[in-house]
Amino acid sequence: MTFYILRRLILMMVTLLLIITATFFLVHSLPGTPLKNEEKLPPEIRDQILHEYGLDQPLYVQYFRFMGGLFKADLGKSLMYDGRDISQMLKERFFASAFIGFQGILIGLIIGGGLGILSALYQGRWIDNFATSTSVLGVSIPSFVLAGLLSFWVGVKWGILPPALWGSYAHTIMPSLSLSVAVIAQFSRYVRTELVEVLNQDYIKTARAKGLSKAAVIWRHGLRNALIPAVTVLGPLTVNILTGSLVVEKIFGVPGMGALFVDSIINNDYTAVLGTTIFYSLLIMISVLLIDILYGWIDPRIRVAGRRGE
Amino acid sequence: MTPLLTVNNLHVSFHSYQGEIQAVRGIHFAVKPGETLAIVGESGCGKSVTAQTIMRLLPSTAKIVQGEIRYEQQDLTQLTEVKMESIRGSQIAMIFQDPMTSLNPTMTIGQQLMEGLRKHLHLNKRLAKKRAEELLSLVGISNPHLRLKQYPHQLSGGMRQRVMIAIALAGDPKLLIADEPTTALDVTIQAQIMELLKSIQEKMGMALLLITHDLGIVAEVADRVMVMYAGKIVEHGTVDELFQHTKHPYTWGLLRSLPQLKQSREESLVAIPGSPPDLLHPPKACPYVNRCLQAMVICDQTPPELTACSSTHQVACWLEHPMASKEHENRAGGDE
Amino acid sequence: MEKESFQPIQRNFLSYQRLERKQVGFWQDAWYRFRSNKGALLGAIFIICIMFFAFFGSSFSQYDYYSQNLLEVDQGDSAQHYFGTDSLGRDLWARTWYGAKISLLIAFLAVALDVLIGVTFGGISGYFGGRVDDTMQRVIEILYSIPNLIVIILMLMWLEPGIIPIAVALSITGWVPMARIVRAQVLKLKSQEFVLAARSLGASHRRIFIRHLLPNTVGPIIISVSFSIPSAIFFEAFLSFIGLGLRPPQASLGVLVNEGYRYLQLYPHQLLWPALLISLIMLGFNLMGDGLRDALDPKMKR
Amino acid sequence: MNKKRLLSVLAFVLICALLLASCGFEGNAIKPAGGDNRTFVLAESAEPPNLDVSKSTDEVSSRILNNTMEGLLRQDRNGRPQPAIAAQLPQVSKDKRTYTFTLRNARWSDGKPVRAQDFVFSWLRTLNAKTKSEYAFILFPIQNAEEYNAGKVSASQVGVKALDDSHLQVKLKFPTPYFMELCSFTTFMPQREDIVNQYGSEYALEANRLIFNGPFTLSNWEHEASFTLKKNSFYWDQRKVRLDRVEGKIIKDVASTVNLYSANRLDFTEINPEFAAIFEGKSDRTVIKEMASWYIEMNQTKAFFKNLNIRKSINYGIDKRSLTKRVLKNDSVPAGGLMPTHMKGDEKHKFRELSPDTVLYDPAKAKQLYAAGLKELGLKRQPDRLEIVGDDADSSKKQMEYIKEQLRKNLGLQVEVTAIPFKQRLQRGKRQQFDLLISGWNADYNDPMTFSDLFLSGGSYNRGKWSNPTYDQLVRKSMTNPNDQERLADLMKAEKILIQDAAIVPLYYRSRLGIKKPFVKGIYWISTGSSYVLKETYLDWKK
Repeated sequence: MTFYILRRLILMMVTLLLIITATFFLVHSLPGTPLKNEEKLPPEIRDQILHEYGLDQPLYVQYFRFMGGLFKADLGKSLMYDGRDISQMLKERFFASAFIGFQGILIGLIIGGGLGILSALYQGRWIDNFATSTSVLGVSIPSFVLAGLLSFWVGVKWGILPPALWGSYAHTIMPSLSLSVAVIAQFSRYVRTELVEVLNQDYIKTARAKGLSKAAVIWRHGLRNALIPAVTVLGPLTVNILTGSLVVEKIFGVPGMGALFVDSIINNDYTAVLGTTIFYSLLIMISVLLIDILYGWIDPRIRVAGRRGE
Repeated sequence: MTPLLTVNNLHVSFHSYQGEIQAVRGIHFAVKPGETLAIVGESGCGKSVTAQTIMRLLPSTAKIVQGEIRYEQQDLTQLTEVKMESIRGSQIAMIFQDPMTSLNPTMTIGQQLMEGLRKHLHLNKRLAKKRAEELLSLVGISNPHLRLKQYPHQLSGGMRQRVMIAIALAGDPKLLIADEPTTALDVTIQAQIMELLKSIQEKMGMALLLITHDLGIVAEVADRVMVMYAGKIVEHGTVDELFQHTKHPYTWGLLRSLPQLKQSREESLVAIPGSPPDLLHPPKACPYVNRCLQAMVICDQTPPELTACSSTHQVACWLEHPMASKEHENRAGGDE
Repeated sequence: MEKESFQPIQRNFLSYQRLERKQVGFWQDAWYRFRSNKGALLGAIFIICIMFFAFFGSSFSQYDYYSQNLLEVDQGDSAQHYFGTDSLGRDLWARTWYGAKISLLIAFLAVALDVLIGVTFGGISGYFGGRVDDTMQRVIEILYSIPNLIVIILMLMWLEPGIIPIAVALSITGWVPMARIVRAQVLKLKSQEFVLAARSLGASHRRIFIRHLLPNTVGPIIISVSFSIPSAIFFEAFLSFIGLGLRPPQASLGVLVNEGYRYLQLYPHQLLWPALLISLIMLGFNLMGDGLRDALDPKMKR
Repeated sequence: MNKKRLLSVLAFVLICALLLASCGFEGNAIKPAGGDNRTFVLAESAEPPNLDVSKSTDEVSSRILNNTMEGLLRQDRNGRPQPAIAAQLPQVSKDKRTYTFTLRNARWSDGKPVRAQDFVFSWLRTLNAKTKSEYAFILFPIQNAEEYNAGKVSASQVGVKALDDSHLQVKLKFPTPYFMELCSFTTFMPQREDIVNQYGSEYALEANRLIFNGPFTLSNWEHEASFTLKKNSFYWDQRKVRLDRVEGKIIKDVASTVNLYSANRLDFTEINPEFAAIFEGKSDRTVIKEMASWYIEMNQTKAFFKNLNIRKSINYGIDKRSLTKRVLKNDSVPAGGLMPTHMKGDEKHKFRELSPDTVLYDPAKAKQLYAAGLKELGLKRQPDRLEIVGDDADSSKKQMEYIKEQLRKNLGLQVEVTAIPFKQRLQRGKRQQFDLLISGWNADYNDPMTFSDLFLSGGSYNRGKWSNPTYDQLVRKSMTNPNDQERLADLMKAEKILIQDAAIVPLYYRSRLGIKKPFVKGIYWISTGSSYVLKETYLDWKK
């Protein structure tokens, strides 16, 4: 197991290095400079400022300098928000994104899991149809349309929740809800398929033959086995939440990572783009790794096999 | 002796996108306490469905169209789910074909064994554990204490089937249904498992309903045999009657396809040509007519009734009709 | 009862061989299954209708997607303009169907690229196995952990706007799942008898791959495609929302939704039609995908 | 399975939701977002990158600085510079090259006096190349400023000097008629040396790493979320300040901003024209006049656009009135020239009043000119794949779509629309990678020169590479001409040449739209339109 994790960590490092390198050269090849007043700056002064930033040096020099900083855990300073520490910015922004994202996933998992279980248990009945339709509709409505409608409908027409902005817990509900819809849709489909498959397994019959009640069978034998593989969708779901958050954060004015990323690309803020990319990649890789470890931990088949392989 | 279980005129159908599949089409039989009844037939003949119907473990696409299953004065087809749960495991238990998939991969052997014990015997955890160890010893598993903590995938196939038997025995049932208990196992293990079943049956005095397609096992273990074909019983009798005085051409065909030790090299195994009828549109007449070498005109017109040849032997075949030619009786000797 | 009834039936030996049950081939069976799945059928009908209108819808109206009439802006539905007009007085019927066409084109193109790269990559990786597979798997693992959104946005900043750049950007990471599926399938198949037989008969790698392996991976590929198309459409819409993508007045459904979203409070119909259409396309493909999976994936057979 | 029915029900629900969403907002009685008349809540669409006087270039930080800081002079409601930290307007020497300011007894928000040295420090800091200021060039009219910035002379040689704590003397390179306008610009505001040194690289990055001398102080700054201004009790003119608090909410999506406004959670915000129709005819609607000119540059390094008739035909072939009225819908003014309507002319008149422009649009003439142009060029038809390049903002895309359609309809000229991100557009312009380029220029100060010098031959903003010696001569002369009268006449003449020679196709003088609650009074914008002034703003709301 330790060997496995070590191997994965090494691969992660290699991956990260490749991502950073690719992103570095990609952002530096974007047209224009990171200067904010680029339109009005006379060319001589522009060149002089670029020189002060060290942006006039050959790319490979800049690359090695950046990598050097990285080894000292220094992501550098933002060019767009000049002087601000990228790591500091990421720290500040991450909280908001993580909060609505985590809450969104949680809502999605609970509702989606519930719907999936219900529709698997009542296959072909109205609740199944309802859940299936909801999930299909859920994946069919673009999140920005949904977020927009929520903001207008719940925020303005009903006036229950603030239509946008950040500050109190109430502000987090609608962004999380908007994000959760896709999770609900995907997770309920997944749980349904998985649970239907598990419920068709022989060991479910064995359990039933023991005289256990339906509820006990589903709870002890069905759900457990259905939810173990469901852990694997958490990875893609996290990625999805990231994608969704870009738009949702913009619509609800959440001071999160998504906004930072889009802005930094548009403004050619090389260090910020690299910082967010590294952060996103790490986030995804670590969550995938954690999920794999978690999966191995909760599934005895893999757990024991892993031990044997040691 | 009053029968433990009586099945009367049982019809079971499945729904599929193509229509209704009539898997079991009116069968009658009875199981007496302590005896071993074997049901044999090709796959798809309805024998497993019959077993599952008795346990009321049919998939949701299946339904009991008519008939009754009487167990100790109760009609199992009419019982509520809760009542049925108290019968499963404690009165009637079942073991399944594939020990590889019949055990929950994410629970330890102990957990799975103790579930039944706690449900039916209302044992506390400590007692349940003790009993579980006893059961494992009973089915011939050494080191039961250690095994309880293991997961199914850490055991061999034979071991798993032993565990399955132990699980089935947990509630001290009066009837054990074994659905092809040895099919998925190695030949050497098969014999061990059958021996185990037999010895436990004697020890605990329970009835055994053995479902198999292996006539060899039947000959060794069963008291009586029932041959099913296309959802119907075609022949029913004691082991001796069936093996020595085979009446139905299908039973005969099954026997001929069985390899025998005394068989000489020149004699090849004879498979029954053709395949069973489509139960979506079951034939009105004898279902075996298209594969039967002795088929007569009437066989394709009117279904044969199950008629008694002796007090224990019944067969559903027009050849038994007095008007049929008796040539075929010679072949029972097997030296055609 | 008559004596004749008990005469043996006269028949030749061949009739014994007659198979009682009608034998259905894999594809025929799949088609049965698919046809009996009402949701899937509904999905397919949606898609066919939408594709029909996307490619021929403009001929039902005298307007084209680009002509502006500033005297007829922001109109509601009428006999002239079935879906009304937009803020530049362009006919929304024409624009919506044109948008659907562009969205579908982008999705088809992106998915075609996915399939092309995915099948080649996954096929080679699975077929040759060993070192080759190991190396190629690492590549896939690496690509898998790159946040695709970042790559796509960066690529689009880098490329010119247009249909092909979007499709290319979408398929840069999009082919990875396809490669995984194909590889798994090929791995499973290559050890099966018919492949071993072909190989022992001296068939070339290419022949084995194209004639024996590929046809058997078609099922999973089709399923995957039916889910990739809506996600490509979705992604394109998403990109339009952040303002990246096409060359106006070219419009995809995403562009139209984005435009309509701004007029939501006053002219909801400008959002309604493209949003509805996008939802219907997704719905159609998802329903059809579910149906195809049930029909083609033997694991799901019940 | 009744999946079908269910789906149709759900689709119906979706439609209903959309339809219902369209209804108006009855039921929300208007009231201040802050709850009372003491707090003003507004929205900004971006996070200010920093609030460093030397480095600030964007509008949001300029707005915060304009309300928390004060320079020597401050623009009044009519755009005229009025004494602020300076006790009165400066004394100007005969040669119009030396300005002497007398400072009033003003204080910083920590109670320390605002001294002439604070201005000297601030300006020199901006000019220091190490500061990397992107607006240093605005100080270049000062003697030796440009040289110091380029590292050619030392700081002491720059023409700004504190005579004592309350007297500041500025020497200019040339007579600069708009120097007083500049003095209200954010880059000309003072900074405190001790504060700058105390925080070093962290200076101006957080609310508590700054010091203020304006009507408000920045009391709180949640990055990407909000900022709060509080009344500055040390402000010299604090009797006029009527608001206790100003809350700025940072939110990027305009639709959400409008939602917040409708839900009484904002008192003021800017909006995009798409949302203007919602407030059509309502008192909420506010027009913010920018001093900005938008035009099309034509790539005259290509033979096709080198031809005068072709260039003219494009001008005649685009209906600018429809563009502003029906496409932009933001009260922008259709343009016939370069100088925006409220650009200063002489002391009494606007530039446009003295030299009115004519908005050209004549499809018939356009066709004629176009045909003539083709003939002169010996072409049967237009070159293939002509590109019109512009920003990828929604309104910019729409503009380009409109222009494309106009050219197709009126000239039969086919162009492709290339909407690209701002930075990319700049690069394309710089490298002449376009045929038609939508460009705009926002005035830095209220003087025609801010526009005129754009089109000098070889100038870096002259992306179409138009060149006219007479124009060059007129503009260059005006740069140093102390004779205001003659200078203005020259610049007017230059503008005429620019249009006659079809250097550009003028489109419009831009305005922006805002919405503000009817009870918001006394708010005004500085002449370039980039910032509001909240000094005298008050809320007049009664239950």
